[in-house]
Amino acid sequence: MQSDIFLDNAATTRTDAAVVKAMFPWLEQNFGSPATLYWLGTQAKEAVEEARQQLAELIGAEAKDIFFTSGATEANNWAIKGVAEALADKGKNIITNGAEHHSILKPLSYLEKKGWEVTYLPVDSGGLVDPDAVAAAIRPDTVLITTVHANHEIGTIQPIAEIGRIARERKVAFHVNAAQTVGHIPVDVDLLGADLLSVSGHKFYGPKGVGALYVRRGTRIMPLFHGGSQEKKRRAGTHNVPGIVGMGEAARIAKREMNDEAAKLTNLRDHVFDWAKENIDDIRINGHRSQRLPNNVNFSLEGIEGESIMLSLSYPTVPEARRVYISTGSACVSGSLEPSHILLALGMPAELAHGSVRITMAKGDTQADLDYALKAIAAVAERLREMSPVYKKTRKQEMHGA
Amino acid sequence: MQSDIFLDNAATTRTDAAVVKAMFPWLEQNFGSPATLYWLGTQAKEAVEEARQQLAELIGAEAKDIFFTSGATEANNWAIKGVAEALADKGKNIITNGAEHHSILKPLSYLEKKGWEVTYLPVDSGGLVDPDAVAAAIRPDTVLITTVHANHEIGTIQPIAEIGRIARERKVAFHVNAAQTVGHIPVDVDLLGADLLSVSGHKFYGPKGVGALYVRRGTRIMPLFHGGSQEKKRRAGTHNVPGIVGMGEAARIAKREMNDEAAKLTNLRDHVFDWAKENIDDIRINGHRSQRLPNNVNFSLEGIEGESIMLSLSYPTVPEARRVYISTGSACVSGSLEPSHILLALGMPAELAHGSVRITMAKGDTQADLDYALKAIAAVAERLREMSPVYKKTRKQEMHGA
Amino acid sequence: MYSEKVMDHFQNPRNMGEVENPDGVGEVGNPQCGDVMRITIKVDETEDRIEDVKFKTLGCGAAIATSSMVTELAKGKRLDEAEEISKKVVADALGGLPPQKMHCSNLASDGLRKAIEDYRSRHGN
Amino acid sequence: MYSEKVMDHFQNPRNMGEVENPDGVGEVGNPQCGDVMRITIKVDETEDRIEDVKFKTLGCGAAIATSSMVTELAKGKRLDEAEEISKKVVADALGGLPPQKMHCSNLASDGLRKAIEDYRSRHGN
Ligand SMILES: Cc1ncc(COP(=O)(O)O)c(C=O)c1O
Ligand SMILES: Cc1ncc(COP(=O)(O)O)c(C=O)c1O
Repeated sequence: MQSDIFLDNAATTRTDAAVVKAMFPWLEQNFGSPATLYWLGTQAKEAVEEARQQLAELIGAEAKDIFFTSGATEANNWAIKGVAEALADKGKNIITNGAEHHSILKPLSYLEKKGWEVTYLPVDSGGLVDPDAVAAAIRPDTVLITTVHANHEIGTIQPIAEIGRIARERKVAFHVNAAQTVGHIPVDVDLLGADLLSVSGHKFYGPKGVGALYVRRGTRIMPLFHGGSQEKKRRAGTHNVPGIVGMGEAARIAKREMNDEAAKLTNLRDHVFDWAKENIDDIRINGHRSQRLPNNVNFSLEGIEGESIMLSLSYPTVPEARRVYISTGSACVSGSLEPSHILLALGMPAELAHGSVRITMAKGDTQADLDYALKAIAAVAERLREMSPVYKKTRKQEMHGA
Repeated sequence: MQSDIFLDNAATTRTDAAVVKAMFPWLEQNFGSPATLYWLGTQAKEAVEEARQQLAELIGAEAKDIFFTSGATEANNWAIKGVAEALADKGKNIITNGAEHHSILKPLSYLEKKGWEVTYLPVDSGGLVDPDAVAAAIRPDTVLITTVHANHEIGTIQPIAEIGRIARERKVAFHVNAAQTVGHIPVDVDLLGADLLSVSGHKFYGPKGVGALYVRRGTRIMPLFHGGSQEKKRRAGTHNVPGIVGMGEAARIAKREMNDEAAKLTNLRDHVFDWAKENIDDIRINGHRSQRLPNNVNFSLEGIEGESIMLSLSYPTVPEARRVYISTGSACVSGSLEPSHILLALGMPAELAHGSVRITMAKGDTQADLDYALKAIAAVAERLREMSPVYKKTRKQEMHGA
Repeated sequence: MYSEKVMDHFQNPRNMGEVENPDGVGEVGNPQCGDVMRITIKVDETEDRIEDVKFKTLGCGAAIATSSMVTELAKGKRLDEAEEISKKVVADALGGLPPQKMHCSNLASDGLRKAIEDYRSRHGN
Repeated sequence: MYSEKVMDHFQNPRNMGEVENPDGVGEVGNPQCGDVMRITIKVDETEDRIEDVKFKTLGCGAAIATSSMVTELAKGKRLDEAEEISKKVVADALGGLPPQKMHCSNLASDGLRKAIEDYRSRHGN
């Protein structure tokens, strides 16, 4: 049997073999807590500090400004609630947009219930936030702007540096959710003008359950975890040493491999779009053509629902077929009755959002893998369209977005 | 060279080899996210649900009431802030005691700054909370009682079931921080009367960076992590699959081995106390004699400071000596200028708290290991007392506490 | 997430397609919600029995599997019997459905009833 | 946490003990804070030089190491030179100290100065 083709790397990535190897000694053998002062503890502390340095080098930060968390969800919750609370006396307005990840939007709606006012800027049909709109939205009581670096669904890369400049000029704290970009495309906290930046280990071949929040020196923020004096008393809790070491190793590898990976995947991505447009009827490309993550492909197939595409690909009926894993913005997988709020924020009709297919590639993927997956998708589309009571072949093609 | 003797298992434990083995497949091979519906994801989901079941069986809970977290610090912060917020309209009083872990006390002082009132009950010289005092402290606006199951410093086991009964009767939510007990002594959420109970994976031979909060059905609590719909929307964030699976395996092993471990360590503990009293001058036993964790030994040595004991043991000057790792309540290791607030809460003078030695054993420890460690401690004590300008030998012995 | 039976009916749907010259047609759902089902039936008038039944479905795995199952359950049944096929009957026959799928994607029995209604309205009873 | 030099002085403290019939004694710190240092000196009166110096210390690793280092630095120095041995001089000689240890456990130079003061007060200068 041939191996599976995993094309859902925006959800999570395979932990790199080198990362697993780096983690291993810190589980059973060197299991000390960095908070302890004896030899076993200082070993662990050194390992954690080395990982901090490795991550710092990947994002152009100073190591002392990096605080380890359990993932980007924690980092985002901490950034938003922590800054909101620390600056509550200055004002209660926060600026974001409607196409953010739930780990941004849900903490914000929590704050709304507690009296904060959130400004949700629109995005254009390609998913871009307009920096001028950000500038225009800033009010005297605005204390935080939060913008994703690249969208997890459609891969659109936001004009972060421009927004960062505006934030700096207007003296508003700026948070960037870089869960999808760190380790994949260049991230430099200074060039981006980020005061806070969220990182997720498992999105760049590191382990699950670990992440980080970069907090620029001088940024006021309240802790989310109160307790022991770990992380300079800003994030309590015994360090997840193997996880942190793993993420550090992933950062080290990414710094070395990232640019080649991005170049290769950009080619592969464009090949996938070309093939799909050529060979699949009634397809719409979603997201931005160029301001886009190298590994992200997203299109909608008319007359089909995404979960059935995903399931057909992942449970193929032909015995020797390779399993193909993709994702979709269909309501059936969103955990709610609504399709992806990101796709709807682009102005896409719900039926197209239900029929969206997201392919997010990993560094090891080859064109042969992608070609196999594309043919499988085309075949599944044909089969499901035969089954569809609403699909009428028109052979039209559209680019949804810029 | 002979192996180290690690006697700081209240800080963290060695990840069991079987746990590491159980985690391994979920790093590189089966790296899917349980939130995804394709085959790789459903595999991960099944593994997470099995772990939930394993933990549930260890603590007498229903699996559906268990929510995975990044550790006990998160669980404690979540329990305290989450219940306080959810019940803010009912009242703003919370009852605790002065000998709690920082991950309880610090979230509480954070709430105090925001208008909550916290009642800190005293503990007796053995570290026990008086259930009658809890009953007497309950006010109409009391919404939460939080009590540690066993203290991490002196091992005192609180009369949780009695406090739980009172809380149930008076309809006040009851949170138990069981970070030190789960997997070591019997914990049953129903017998304890706990509405919420915190668990830490790395305290019972599981991995660091994973824990859980038990939330009894019907208990009102606000999430700490808002975002994706993981954990029934109560705790967002991609699951730490290897960590969770590892903690599940640790729970499974603990259920099998715990009782034998406890019996063996209780004997060893009493042997250590006996030997120390017999062979070391001017020693005071700290904590409760019987209501005590099987693996916990704590005593104070007059005229010495704990960090220098700890360092001497962990960096022995004799080349072939085994490193011995212990902990101390001295200010020098607390990360502040104060000695352990737990020891002070017992009414102990600061100088004795500075000279405290905590030995916390693990299941694999043998009497030979402990005897070695004890002799090393006695030798270090003698050497440091020679160096001490205040120590005057009196050969007195005292039991501090009940 | 799905039972083996659901996956079987999803992967190998029974009675997919459209009955030629159907005696009754029932369409339920709405593309904006992601689910549309179209049930077509052929009725043996003398026996008041469903001679043939087919489905076409746009929707998730559960939508397709329930559609397939409904046609299997309905085929050969008398119309009054077929009308008794409820969501629960379909879900049980599939070995259960995830809770969130019980209501949103389990519309096929409604589609069947609509097809029977359509048949009756056309045949004046 | 501690430099190698600190660990060396902690593990192998120099000049531990009490000078017999000391010419000056300086005690600083307080057991409640966890640190007490007692410096005893023997002074060569003709040269105004520290002939011998010893310490006894209750305290953490840094307290012991700084005590040991102070005695090394002081031995043989003229009293006015010895008085110049500041906390910073001691910490630097040890290859640095963790920030939180700089103030709380680095009292040995104060102890030395106190011992010199004591000597001077006894000898009327
Ligand atoms: C853009 C974005 N932000 C945040 C997250 C949450 O990250 P984590 O899984 O580390 O909590 C994700 C992934 O789930 C993401 O894609
Ligand atoms: C009693 C107690 N509560 C909470 C914690 C915190 O646990 P964790 O390290 O999992 O955050 C610890 C250990 O540090 C503890 O001993």
